[in-house]
Amino acid sequence: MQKKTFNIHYFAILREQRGCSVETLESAAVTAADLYAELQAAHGFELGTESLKVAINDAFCDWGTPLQTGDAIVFIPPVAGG
Amino acid sequence: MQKKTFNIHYFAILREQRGCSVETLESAAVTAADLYAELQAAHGFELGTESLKVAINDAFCDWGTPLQTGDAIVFIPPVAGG
Amino acid sequence: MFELSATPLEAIDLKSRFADVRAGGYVTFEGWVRNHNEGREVLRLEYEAYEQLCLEEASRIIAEAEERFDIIQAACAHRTGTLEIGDMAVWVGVSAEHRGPAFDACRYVIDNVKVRLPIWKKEYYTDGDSDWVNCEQCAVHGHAHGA
Amino acid sequence: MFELSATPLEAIDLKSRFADVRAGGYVTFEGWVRNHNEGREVLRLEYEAYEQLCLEEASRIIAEAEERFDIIQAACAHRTGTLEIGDMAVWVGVSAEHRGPAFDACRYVIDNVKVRLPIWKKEYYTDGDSDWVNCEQCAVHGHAHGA
Repeated sequence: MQKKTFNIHYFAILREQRGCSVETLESAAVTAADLYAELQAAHGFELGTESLKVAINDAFCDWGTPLQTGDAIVFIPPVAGG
Repeated sequence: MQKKTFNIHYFAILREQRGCSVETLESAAVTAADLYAELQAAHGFELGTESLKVAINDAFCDWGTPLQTGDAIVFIPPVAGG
Repeated sequence: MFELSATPLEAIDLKSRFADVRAGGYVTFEGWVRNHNEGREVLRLEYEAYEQLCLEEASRIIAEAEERFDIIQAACAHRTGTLEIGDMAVWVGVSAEHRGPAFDACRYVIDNVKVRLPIWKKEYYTDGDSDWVNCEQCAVHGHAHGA
Repeated sequence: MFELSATPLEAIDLKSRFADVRAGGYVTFEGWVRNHNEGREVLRLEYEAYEQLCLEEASRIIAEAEERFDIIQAACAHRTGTLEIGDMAVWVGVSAEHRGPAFDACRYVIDNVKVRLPIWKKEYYTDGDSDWVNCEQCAVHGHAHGA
């Protein structure tokens, strides 16, 4: 299975649980959902995809969006602006 | 007919049409409506009572309110605050 | 809290009265003098107020707002005298724990201030004419009273 | 117009961008840090923002407001970093010819800013605990994640 390289940015509770703000990793994940499942298994993130949104290259995307190598991916916990 | 003394304050368009801000006059008017009719006849005010409100001693009143000697009376043209 | 001011509202620190650690939302409305009204070019305007009744009626409006909506505080200030284009004619501020009641109460106050306070506005137009606003519609056949 | 600011919004002259001789109504909303939230005593809080997406989504919200309502201009500013009780967390300003659309658009912007901008708030409580707001309800069995 061919691996791609992703840049993953973490914010808020995910940043704290991951222990870093950004990481670059290689993964065989096809979709954003695949990638989150892999990371959740590795780091024990409590939030499921039903509570998150995902952005790829600074745009909101569907969980089923196919990932390209070099993509910047952000998993977005429930927001609380204002 | 017994006359009473009233202090009448004019604002805005009525002040301009009357040519003064306040006057003291004696009148046999029984109600505020009577008094306005008398003043309208004397000074040619264009606004009718249907366009005005009336305040007696700094409180909004009905046109039929009986007047007492010494009352301060204000006829209130359509307002335009804000 | 209501005040009439013969000097610019811009110079008054209206917000400072609102410090309250419970407040989460603060809504303000400012009415500014526009350069036009009903198709006529406005040069400046003058506000005249029946002060005593104004203060009483405004207190009543503010008390109504504080009773009807879940707010912490409401206040209003209104100018009198001569105003130029862009000047602040009226100000309303409302603080609340949550924003919904703050918006609703602010709108309630300004809506009622506009129709209930004994304040009159005379507009001076670029063509040299002038008019007491709202009187023109009431007088028979329109604008005759300004003549 | 939207900006994220790591320094106090109180120090920014947010209103100055709104001078327009056509404007008759100007509505603002300010969100202030309250001393309590959902029954807990708040000491201070921290906002963290995903800046690039924040700027894009906020521009979209402001454009929507300007399209849906008959207004002249809308703007918004949001704090990041550490805020104390009473500090301004968010500001929205809207100018319009008439007040109705100004109120409606201001409310539209703040309602959408709160649910759509990728900004997160961590509350620090007087009892020493802290929580990412909104995450507690999402994580299984409540407050476990803060542990």
